[in-house]
Amino acid sequence: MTERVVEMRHITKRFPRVVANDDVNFRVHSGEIHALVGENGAGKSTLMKILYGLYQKDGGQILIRGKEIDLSSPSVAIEQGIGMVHQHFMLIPPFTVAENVILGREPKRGKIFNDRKKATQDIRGLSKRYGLIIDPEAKIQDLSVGLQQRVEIIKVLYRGAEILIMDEPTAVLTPQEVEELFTIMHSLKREGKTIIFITHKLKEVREISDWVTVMRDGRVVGVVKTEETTEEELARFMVGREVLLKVEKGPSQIGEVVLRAKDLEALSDRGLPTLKGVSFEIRAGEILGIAGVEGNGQTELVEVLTGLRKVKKGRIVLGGKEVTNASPRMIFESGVAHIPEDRHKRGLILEYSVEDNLILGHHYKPPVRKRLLRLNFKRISENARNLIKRFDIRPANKELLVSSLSGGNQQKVIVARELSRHPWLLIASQPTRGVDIGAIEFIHKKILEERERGKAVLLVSAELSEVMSLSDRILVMYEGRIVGEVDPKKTKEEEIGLMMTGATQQVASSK
Amino acid sequence: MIKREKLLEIFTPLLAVIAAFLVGGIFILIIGQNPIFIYGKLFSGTLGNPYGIAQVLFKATPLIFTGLAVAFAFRAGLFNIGCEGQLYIGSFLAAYLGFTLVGLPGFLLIPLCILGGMVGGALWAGIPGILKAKRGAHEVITTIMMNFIALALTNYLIVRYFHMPETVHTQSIALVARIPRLSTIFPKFSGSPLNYSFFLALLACFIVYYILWKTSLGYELRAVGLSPSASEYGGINIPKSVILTMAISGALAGLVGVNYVMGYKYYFEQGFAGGVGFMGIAVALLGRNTPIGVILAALLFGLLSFGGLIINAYVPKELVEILQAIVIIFVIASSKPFRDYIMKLKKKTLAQGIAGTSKE
Amino acid sequence: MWQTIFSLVMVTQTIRISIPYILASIGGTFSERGGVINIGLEGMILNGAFCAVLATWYTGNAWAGVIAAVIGGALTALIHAVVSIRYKANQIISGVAINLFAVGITKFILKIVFHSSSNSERVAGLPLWKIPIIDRIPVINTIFSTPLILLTLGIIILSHILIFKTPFGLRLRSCGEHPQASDTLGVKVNLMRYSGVLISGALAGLGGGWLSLDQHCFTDGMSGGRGFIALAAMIFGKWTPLGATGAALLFGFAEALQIQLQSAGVKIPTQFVQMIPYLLTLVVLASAIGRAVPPAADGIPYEPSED
Amino acid sequence: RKEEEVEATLRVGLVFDVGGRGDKSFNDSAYRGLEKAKEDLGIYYEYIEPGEGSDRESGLRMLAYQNFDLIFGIGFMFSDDITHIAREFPEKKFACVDYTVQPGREIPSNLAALKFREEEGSYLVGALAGLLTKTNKLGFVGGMDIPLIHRFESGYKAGVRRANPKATILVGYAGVTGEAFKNPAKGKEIALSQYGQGVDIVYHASGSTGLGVFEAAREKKVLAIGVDSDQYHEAPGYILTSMVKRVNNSVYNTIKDTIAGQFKGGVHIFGLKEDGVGYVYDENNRDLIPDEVRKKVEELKAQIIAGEIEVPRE
Ligand SMILES: Nc1ncnc2c1ncn2[C@@H]1O[C@H](COP(=O)(O)OP(=O)(O)OP(=O)(O)O)[C@@H](O)[C@H]1O
Ligand SMILES: Nc1ncnc2c1ncn2[C@@H]1O[C@H](COP(=O)(O)OP(=O)(O)OP(=O)(O)O)[C@@H](O)[C@H]1O
Ligand SMILES: [Mg+2]
Ligand SMILES: [Mg+2]
Repeated sequence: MTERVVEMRHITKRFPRVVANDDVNFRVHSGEIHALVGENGAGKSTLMKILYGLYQKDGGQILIRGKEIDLSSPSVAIEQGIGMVHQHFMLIPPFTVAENVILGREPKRGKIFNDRKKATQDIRGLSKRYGLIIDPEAKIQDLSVGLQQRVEIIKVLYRGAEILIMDEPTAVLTPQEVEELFTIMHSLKREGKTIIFITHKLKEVREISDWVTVMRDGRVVGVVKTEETTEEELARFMVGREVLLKVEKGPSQIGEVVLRAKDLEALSDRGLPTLKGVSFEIRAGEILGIAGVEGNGQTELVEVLTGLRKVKKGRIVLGGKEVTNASPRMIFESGVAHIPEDRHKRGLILEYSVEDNLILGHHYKPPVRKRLLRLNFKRISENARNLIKRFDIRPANKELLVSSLSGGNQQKVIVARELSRHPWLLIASQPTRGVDIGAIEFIHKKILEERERGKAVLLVSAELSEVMSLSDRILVMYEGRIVGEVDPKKTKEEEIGLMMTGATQQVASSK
Repeated sequence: MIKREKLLEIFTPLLAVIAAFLVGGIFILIIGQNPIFIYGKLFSGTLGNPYGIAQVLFKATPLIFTGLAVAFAFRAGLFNIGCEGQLYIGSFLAAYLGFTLVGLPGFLLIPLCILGGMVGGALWAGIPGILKAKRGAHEVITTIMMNFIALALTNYLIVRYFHMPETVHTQSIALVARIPRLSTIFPKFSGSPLNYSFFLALLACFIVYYILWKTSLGYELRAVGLSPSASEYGGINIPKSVILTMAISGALAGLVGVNYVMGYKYYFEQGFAGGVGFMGIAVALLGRNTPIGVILAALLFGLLSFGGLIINAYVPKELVEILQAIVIIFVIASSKPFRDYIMKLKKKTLAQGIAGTSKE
Repeated sequence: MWQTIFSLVMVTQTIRISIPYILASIGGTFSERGGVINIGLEGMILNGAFCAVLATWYTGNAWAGVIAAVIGGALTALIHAVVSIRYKANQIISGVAINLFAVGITKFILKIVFHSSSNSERVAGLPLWKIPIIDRIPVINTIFSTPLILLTLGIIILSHILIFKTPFGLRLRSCGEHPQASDTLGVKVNLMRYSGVLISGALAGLGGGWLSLDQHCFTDGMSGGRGFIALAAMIFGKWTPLGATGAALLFGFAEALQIQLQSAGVKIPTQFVQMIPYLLTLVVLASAIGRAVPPAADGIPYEPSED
Repeated sequence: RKEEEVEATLRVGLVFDVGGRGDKSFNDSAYRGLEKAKEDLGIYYEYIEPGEGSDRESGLRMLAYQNFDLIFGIGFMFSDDITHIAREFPEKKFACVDYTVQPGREIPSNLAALKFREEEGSYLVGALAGLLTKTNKLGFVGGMDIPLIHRFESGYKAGVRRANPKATILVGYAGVTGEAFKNPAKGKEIALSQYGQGVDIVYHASGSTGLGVFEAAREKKVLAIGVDSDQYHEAPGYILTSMVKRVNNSVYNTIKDTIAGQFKGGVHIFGLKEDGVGYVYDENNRDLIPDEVRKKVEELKAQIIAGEIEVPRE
């Protein structure tokens, strides 16, 4: 029988607004791949950050290889052979791979200087042993997300970790890269490493893990052996009720072309071409889904369409009006609403109240504004009261800072504001990212309502199942191009998944 | 609990100020004086008689303008370190209009001169604004550089063209352009140059409050200050609001000239401001970047500044500069322990079980 | 005229004027590479200058002054460090307060010790080293005969090595770019930031020591805005010691040029000549070369984890 | 403290110029006058060092409110304020060093305007430098670029030209703000640059900045000329002479006159004639100045006193 390498007992962790871990017991045995699953905010990352010494527990005990350890800082964890690949990469973009890897544990030459040569050699050695091919001299900012993740893993191995914590490592990978990652994980396991693997994708749990711990609301609600369970059972565990993720979609009337994009080309923030000639149309009454692995130009496409990024080439015509490189305000004036992918960065002013956030974008014109630039406060609170009720925003207090709302309710604020504009075209980007199941259902319902009212919707999501269930038509994006158009009713997820990796190209059939 | 937070927020700076005075007391002891005696002098000399009060208000007036300028820019996410330069250019322009347009009647000339001060400041602040908006040059450095350039430029104008013989000031502005002193209606204030620009300063505070919190423009500027990317998403033109913010901030700084040129000396004098622009940064911060706070902080600094003169006979007046620095340091350093304390309170209430129900 | 402008005198003068700029801007580089903005360089220069004179006055030995300058600058920086690292206060405001504090405290003690509001007594200075052959080579002889210039030369090279070739530098830079990442690798972010700020104070203080020891006296407010120029040099030099040195030399040259133009009787009014360094900075900041990217986490207090 | 105040023959208040006590030139000269008056005449005094602009007026007013009998303002920047305050407090006496007379402004009878002809003293040290230069190159270092300092410059230049038409004069100003009077590092660099170009004597009118000029002179082992006070002791052996402006005497004499009840308002001019300005010639620098040179300079002095030479002020 294998050793119990990690044992966390009665762990409690409180944050000012929530109890993130509530009397959690969690144990892992050596040499296993142990999946940790649960909804957003269930407390998975918190638990792992405690194990890595980043957070300090408010109560409980941690035993590593049977010995109680006070994990007061990551250094202690590293000493104990624990390594962590974070959900948000902890890499320093302007540094090289080698610099990132050796940071904090630099090989020295003459007791003073960094020994670059040795660092490079060490990394090459690790690369070879685990199949993690990488150029040690490359700068992080020039690497793809998948390669960056490799660096994270090498960082951990370089420190001699025996226990690897991987927080949602697959969320940002292409299916291809996921496969590569799994191969690496298998080879790590063969070398005797223990892996704790956090994911939202139950398929992956099935594929790679030996054991599963399920968390809900800060508590552990189940520990099961992977081969003795099913995806359905895990889902039930996670949510606490039977889940029906099927969306009820009514019929709709396809109408005029609302938006026409032609040969769009644009550069990324770093000045590299990311849109390489994208063309499509959206008609009234349809939901056009854009599927693709993140980082293939979807973000830039949405920004270009909403005026947040300039195009190098191409044209955008909205309801017969040219809006190429128009300002966000002009595009909004032409009847476009936008649910942005990053609600913290774009969608909300976190230090503004709910009611103030509910006027962002139409704060400058009547009826919100009166004469002499004066704001119409009566109107603003009326608007807030209305939307809070209609969109069930909780708590129903318009004066709260929006930052104090839960992610799901923050997203509802954005959806409420954008839909209250009565747009012709709704551009929804990752509309349900990081929100709980209740809110997901609600937002899906609202998007479908727009479609039934004869509005056009452009839906961009990394969640293939979301795109599949909502869209009338799906465009697949890969490396800044549209590589195919499919009918979700007639296509299997696997097929689209394959297209997302660029494996198959399909000529857009509808044109 | 909300109440306790509010109370704490008011009392923390107050405690910091008191603590700063205690530390200042140590300096007084070091030079062998009695802190109680010195502080007694300081307060009785400033607040103990009408003239002292008037002097404190007079000293506070320019600080309100510059503090307001810094606070306004800060609210919109910009750091205006260049008030000093802006106020010189603004004041010069105000004076220039005042002594060239001598034929005009007062009801025209006074507003024109005030406008001149604002325009001068706005132009000088607008340059860093444009450099930031168009070229991404950091305003902290550019405004500092603009200070040096403003000093050199006004010196050039004075020394080469506009100075009265043997002096470093311009000729006087027209009689009708002069702003009356308050001592004309409150004889008790006589001797103090306190003038109506003090009310202009209060009015400016109100207008800034109004713009920031009551208008769509203020909504936009504050939004840019809090989150440029969300503001861009919300259709706000960021470059435009950066330039506008700097211009308004500079215009506020330029109003210092109204107090000095139109209300006190009646001419522009090289180097008259003596660091009022830099002090504005401290005033703004101490006032938590709110107009009311700026007024209170300006009064405190005005008190210290005039008080320095009063205790000059007993202790080096630099004690006051040290005191001001300590006040700033204590006030900014105390906000973190204050936040921590609030967090702890919240966590404690959570632990007591009230929390379980509040989740989502 | 051009002959005098580009003479050897100009070269040595440029070097001499640049010394405080070089030291303070390298200091700023250390601080900001670690993620702490340092507007307080000006005050650290001033305090360094004063401590140098004070220590030299009491000991009679200028080397004691040099050490005191370093310590004085570092202690001033410690205030900035505690306020902005420990208490996570606004770093720009803290710097402004530091500058104010330095003006006040130096004058305060000046009055107590030297009974003067403007100058200290004259103190000993550092000896000039005479090295036989080198002594005859112009420019080089100035460098090698002036101990602090030589020291500065060493500091430039050492700083470059320290920042770019050693574990310390790697860690320091990582804290200025992405302190969370550093923290997860066991790098003590606060420790690194403290060291960065303290080094910046020590170097700025040394720059002040050069100012006052070269004059053999302290004069009220003798830093005269040099800290701000150093800040600009640091940015212009893209937060690298060598770059900062280059920029500092450029500003020094602009000033030396300004002195030369004045005495050459050039018809440009002094005021405009005086503006040259500042205008140059503006032009640089607005132009393509000036668009350097600061360390990503520069000026952002690091909140270790949860709270 | 109170006791000496009560027993004092006269209570004198004084407000310094920027730089304040200890500047080793202008302000210190005024301070010496005060000290001497205290010793010789038994006065009581207090002084104030103003910070920013409006402190000058407040300082004067504060002293006027308290029971001081005679109040000094040191520096031309006081001219306006002291005129107003003298009018406000007609029972008190005031005196202002470097008072600026403005057309159309009457000087109150209780205000003594003490004016110096710096250009005359500068003329003489200029002549001295012109006669003694071996390189025919001379330097001038000014503090802030303002009319008052221009006066030193123009007197100096005129003196040099008169004594040595072949000499060229290099001029440098330290800056354009008040800081320019306290930037010795800049002063040293300007002087070094001038010495580097062959200048062998530099005259400065730049407050503390001049201390840097002296350092340069020491380093280059050449000569400099001090200003306001006798600055010999700042760099013994390297100070050719100093253009002294006897502020101390004017302060002392004003106090003395007041005690004697002979205070006189209005303009008092201190030029060479009144021995208000001059150059230092004593045991310290006697060896540096040959007798025939001294004789020539004295001749010029006599000519100025006689009104035969008009020294330019701008
Ligand atoms: N996380 C896990 N990884 C691997 N095996 C596990 C894990 N959890 C339980 N098991 C297996 O289940 C069996 C019992 O597990 P374990 O010893 O952790 O529970 P336990 O005996 O109930 O412990 P305790 O008595 O301390 O509560 C063992 O054979 C162990 O290998
Ligand atoms: N630093 C923090 N401060 C305050 N609250 C926090 C902090 N970190 C996490 N939380 C809160 O603790 C709860 C658990 O968060 P955690 O990140 O552990 O969830 P998770 O299970 O990893 O979710 P996800 O699937 O979205 O990654 C959430 O309600 C979250 O908002
Ligand atoms: Mg997640
Ligand atoms: Mg997580």
